[in-house]
Amino acid sequence: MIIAERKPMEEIKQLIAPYKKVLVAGCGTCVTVCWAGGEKEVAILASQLKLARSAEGDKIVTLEATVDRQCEKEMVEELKDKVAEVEAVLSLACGAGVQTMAELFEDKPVLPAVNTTFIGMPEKEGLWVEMCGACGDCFLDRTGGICPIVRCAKGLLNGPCGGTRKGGKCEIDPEKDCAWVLIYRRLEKQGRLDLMREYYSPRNFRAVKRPGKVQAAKA
Amino acid sequence: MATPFREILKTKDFVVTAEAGPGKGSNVSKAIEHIELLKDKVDGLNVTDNQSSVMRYPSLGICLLIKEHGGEPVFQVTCRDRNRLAIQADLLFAYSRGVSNILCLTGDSIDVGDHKEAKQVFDLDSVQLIHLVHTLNSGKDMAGNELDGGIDFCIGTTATPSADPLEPQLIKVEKKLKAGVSFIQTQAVYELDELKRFTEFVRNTDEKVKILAGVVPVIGAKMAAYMNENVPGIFVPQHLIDELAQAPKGTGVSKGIEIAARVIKQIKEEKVCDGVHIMFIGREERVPEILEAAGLL
Amino acid sequence: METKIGVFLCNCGGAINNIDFDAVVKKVAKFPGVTYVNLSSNLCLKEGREKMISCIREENIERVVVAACSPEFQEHIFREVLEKAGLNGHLFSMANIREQCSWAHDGDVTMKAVELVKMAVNKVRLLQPVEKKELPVNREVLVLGGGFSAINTALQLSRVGLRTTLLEKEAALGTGPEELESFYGFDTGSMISAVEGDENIEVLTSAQMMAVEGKIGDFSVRIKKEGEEISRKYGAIVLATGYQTALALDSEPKLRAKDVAISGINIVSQEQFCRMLRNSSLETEPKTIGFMFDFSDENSRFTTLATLNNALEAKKKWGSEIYVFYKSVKVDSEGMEKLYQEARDCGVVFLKSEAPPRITAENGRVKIEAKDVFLGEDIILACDVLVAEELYLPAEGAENLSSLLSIRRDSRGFFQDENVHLYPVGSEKKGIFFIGGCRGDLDLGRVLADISSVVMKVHELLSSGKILVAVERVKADPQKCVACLTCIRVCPHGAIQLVRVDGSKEVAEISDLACDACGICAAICPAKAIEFQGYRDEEILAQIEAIQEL
Amino acid sequence: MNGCIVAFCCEHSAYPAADLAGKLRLHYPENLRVIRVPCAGRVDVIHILKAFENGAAAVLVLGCEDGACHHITGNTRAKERVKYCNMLLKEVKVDGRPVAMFNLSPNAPHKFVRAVNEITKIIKESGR
Repeated sequence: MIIAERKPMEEIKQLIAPYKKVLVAGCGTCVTVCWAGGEKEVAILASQLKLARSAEGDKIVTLEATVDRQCEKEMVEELKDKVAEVEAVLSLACGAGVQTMAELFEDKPVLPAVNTTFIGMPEKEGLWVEMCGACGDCFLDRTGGICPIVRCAKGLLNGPCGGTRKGGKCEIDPEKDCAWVLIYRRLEKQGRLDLMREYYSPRNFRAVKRPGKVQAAKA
Repeated sequence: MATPFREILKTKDFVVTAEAGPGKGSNVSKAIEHIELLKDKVDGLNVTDNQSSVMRYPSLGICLLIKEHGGEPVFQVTCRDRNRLAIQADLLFAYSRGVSNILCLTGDSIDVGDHKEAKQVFDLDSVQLIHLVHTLNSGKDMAGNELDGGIDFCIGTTATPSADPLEPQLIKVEKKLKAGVSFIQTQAVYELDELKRFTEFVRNTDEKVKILAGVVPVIGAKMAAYMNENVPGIFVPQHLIDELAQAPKGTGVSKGIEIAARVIKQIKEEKVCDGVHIMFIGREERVPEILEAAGLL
Repeated sequence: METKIGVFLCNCGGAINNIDFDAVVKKVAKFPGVTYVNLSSNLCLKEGREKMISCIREENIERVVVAACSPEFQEHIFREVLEKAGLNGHLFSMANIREQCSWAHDGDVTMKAVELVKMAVNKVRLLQPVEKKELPVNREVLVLGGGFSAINTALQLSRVGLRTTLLEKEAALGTGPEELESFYGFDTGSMISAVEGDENIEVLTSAQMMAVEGKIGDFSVRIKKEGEEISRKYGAIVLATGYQTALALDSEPKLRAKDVAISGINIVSQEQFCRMLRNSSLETEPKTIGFMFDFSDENSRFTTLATLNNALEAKKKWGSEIYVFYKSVKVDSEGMEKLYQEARDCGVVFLKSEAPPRITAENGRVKIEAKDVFLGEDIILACDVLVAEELYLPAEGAENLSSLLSIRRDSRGFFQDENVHLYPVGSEKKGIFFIGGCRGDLDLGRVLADISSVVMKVHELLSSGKILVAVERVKADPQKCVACLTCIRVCPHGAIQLVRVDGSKEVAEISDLACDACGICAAICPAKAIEFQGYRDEEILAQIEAIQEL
Repeated sequence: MNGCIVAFCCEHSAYPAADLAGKLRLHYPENLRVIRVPCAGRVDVIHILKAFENGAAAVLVLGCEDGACHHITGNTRAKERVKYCNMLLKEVKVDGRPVAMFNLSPNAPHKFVRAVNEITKIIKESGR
């Protein structure tokens, strides 16, 4: 699932500084599940902006709306009238949502209010960790289901770097596990360490020709 | 002209190498001083490549200087800063100017350096880099095209004998040995039994490879604690830290040299491995003192 | 057409004297939607209530606000009034103008009273009706354990007409503390035969619970008995899994009570000593016996009781010399003071020492050394048998049980950590109860009281076979729910499950039976899909909007 | 602008405590407005922010004592949310208006009154 994190308030205030009337648009799917841009966060952000402006002796009118998925033209279409009423749109969706909205309403500035961070999963309630880098050439079958490309800080394919910390932690962050130590332990448990002993030649980093396109079979 | 490193590895029974760290700027006078000081005292001079991800004068530049001054350079190549095109080009350039020893490293991550927002490359990793050098040695580039004039490098790599857990590290070393390396310069080693365990492991995969134990003198208890925390792959054991703590104020450096020399002597006498690689970061001029204290001059 | 709101003010027979009710009536009449305002002085009495019912009918009022005393006091009475007048009892809100307005401030508080009524009116305007319904519940009860508390619970439950299943890990029932039988005057043997004779109780021995799903009134449990699995349905689950003991001996590693006897020198637990007392064919009766308690476990009431009991019986039966080492004698439960007096009268010697005595073996006998506080000297005593002090630990399967039922344990590993609202026998999940040892409560006297309170609660819940619940008072809207599982993880009562609604996607479903109406899920739901009737966001925000700056 | 203090009172502890304060005629400032909630855990961040939008001078969240919450985690969640709210307000430089959480039990009316007085003092000091 796509994980995102709300931008710091300082940045958002700069983004909408010139505008008096703004639509705060949320998205009901990924960013709702990771508490970044759902209906609840839309309400909180709108309220914060009103409080901020009134603290500066100024005013702002905020419209609030949340569509199911902001990366679908038909769903974003529903906001047509509200967008018409405002000077700018503050979108709390991931990058895909912001750009769908920007494409549909080209006459109005569409501004991102969250930073899309990674594809990940919840480690526990309220904490999400990166799991997949969408590299277009999945390697998980050779590492017992642990992806070294994003979970190893250097994306190495043939084993850990020399910098692993005591206890199998990553060179750059003592809190994070070294992916290759995790891979070693899992493959050892499965008795498939031969997979780790195998030499893997350099990756094809152009498996997905950016910007990527996927054409499903013509149903 | 110094004897090629490849010959030294075959003939000499205790090989000693040191490091000539490039500076941050185009003025190479200090580097030349270190080269002049060390070139005749050691068998090879490693030149680090943007060590701990800190931008410095390029490694290849210092290697050429060493060649000019009659020393034997070991060209260190990391996979952090260049993709496979740039690395192959640099290897051709290095070989064409007489640099023929290469140390293949993965390289520290950008986060530990001073350009923390740079994009890290890691198009290759250290094992893939070794395979690449062999490919070039065979006269072809990575894409399989014939080279007009190939190269013939003496290939070396690194390892961390005191890694915890050790097994994943040994699997990678095994891959490096299978890829084919002539020498290994290890990360700093402070516990001899860790070194013994490592050399024993390497021996039963490949007898010919020469192992040079990494020696990083520690010049004070505070410095040791700092290195344990921030320098990747360094684990100064507690008993050494305590020993350093007792050293009277101001004698930290000489205490560090004394400990380093003691370790080198032990390695030499007990023939634990085939030599040492001395890394005295920032104090290259004090390396001769270590050599002398260890009876290697 | 705006919903008709009726506001009933009450001056509580003059008890509210610093509010100008005429001004309040005038102002309240102007609130949007208010069609009827009435001032009375005895709204909660029969006469006031009847008048209210007739007003509601005549004025066909659709929402009611009562501005009077605290809802904690009278809310349920007024809800019944609405129901009698044909209105859904939920369409009602109160303004607390007595305790939290008139009595809380001196001077005239009319303005505050008006504002409190405005808040209540704003809220009542948005309220939606909530129906009540009786849901069928399974009337069977599962009792885990086979000891004293478990058997007693089963017997008492069957007496009130509820079928029980006794699930015991061991091969036989009755593994309770024998040494206390004589004191409490119960006989496990007769209880077990009563259980076997009772057709309301089904006994499953050497059986274990493998999995539990569902909620109060509808627990589905998988049980493994001798290899084959049975799945059953139950309305409530009672844990009476007891405790285990380990000898608290510093001189040796913590040995479990059972395996100490084989270690050559005669150190036994209270239970083993009790069996020695009963064993008529004992070859050598011990001449000198040592006891010890209250050194490693402060709440040693249970060990003290067992020691006094056993010491007295040994004195009478064998007339041997008995020395009891103690730090302090705690005789705070019923009948223990008398027992202590009786033991001292017939010659049991009590020796007080600060530090725990040193225990070593010396030519086959137990040597005990301690410093007596009153004599001020060291005492060295060699005796045939030492009954050592025991530490009380949670039963073996406690950890697995707590994860199966996903119920928390306290820092010592016992169930139910004295949360004042759940005390003494409840758990955070409705329909799951604990008794006796598994709660760390070892005083069997109190356990009897706990048993009756569990039986009463289970009877109240299940006996009629149905429970009256508010239907969908807290509901997750399947359209808006994105199944992010936050509510499921957050619900303290485990009342929410992921469920497939008419074959489409999976959404969260809140069970009306298990829901304890706290609203934590409604607050945290990122998609605003969960609505808690009576405390919806709109209803809370409407009250906030009614607050004007003074 | 002498705003009101909005107090979210939990049905199991704070609301009965407030009633008891009234019964014992323990007086406290009149600008307090109590909103009854089933548990302190029901109070959401948006309720607190909206209270400030409507001109509240301060917001109080009153829940059960630690470890004695009828719903086990209600009061701890409320504490987290109050901390998060203070952070949100600080972000928009509106930190003159405090949000505070107090724990009390149903038989502690004096704690209720002390909480109201304490927050009133804080408001006066920050010169609302």
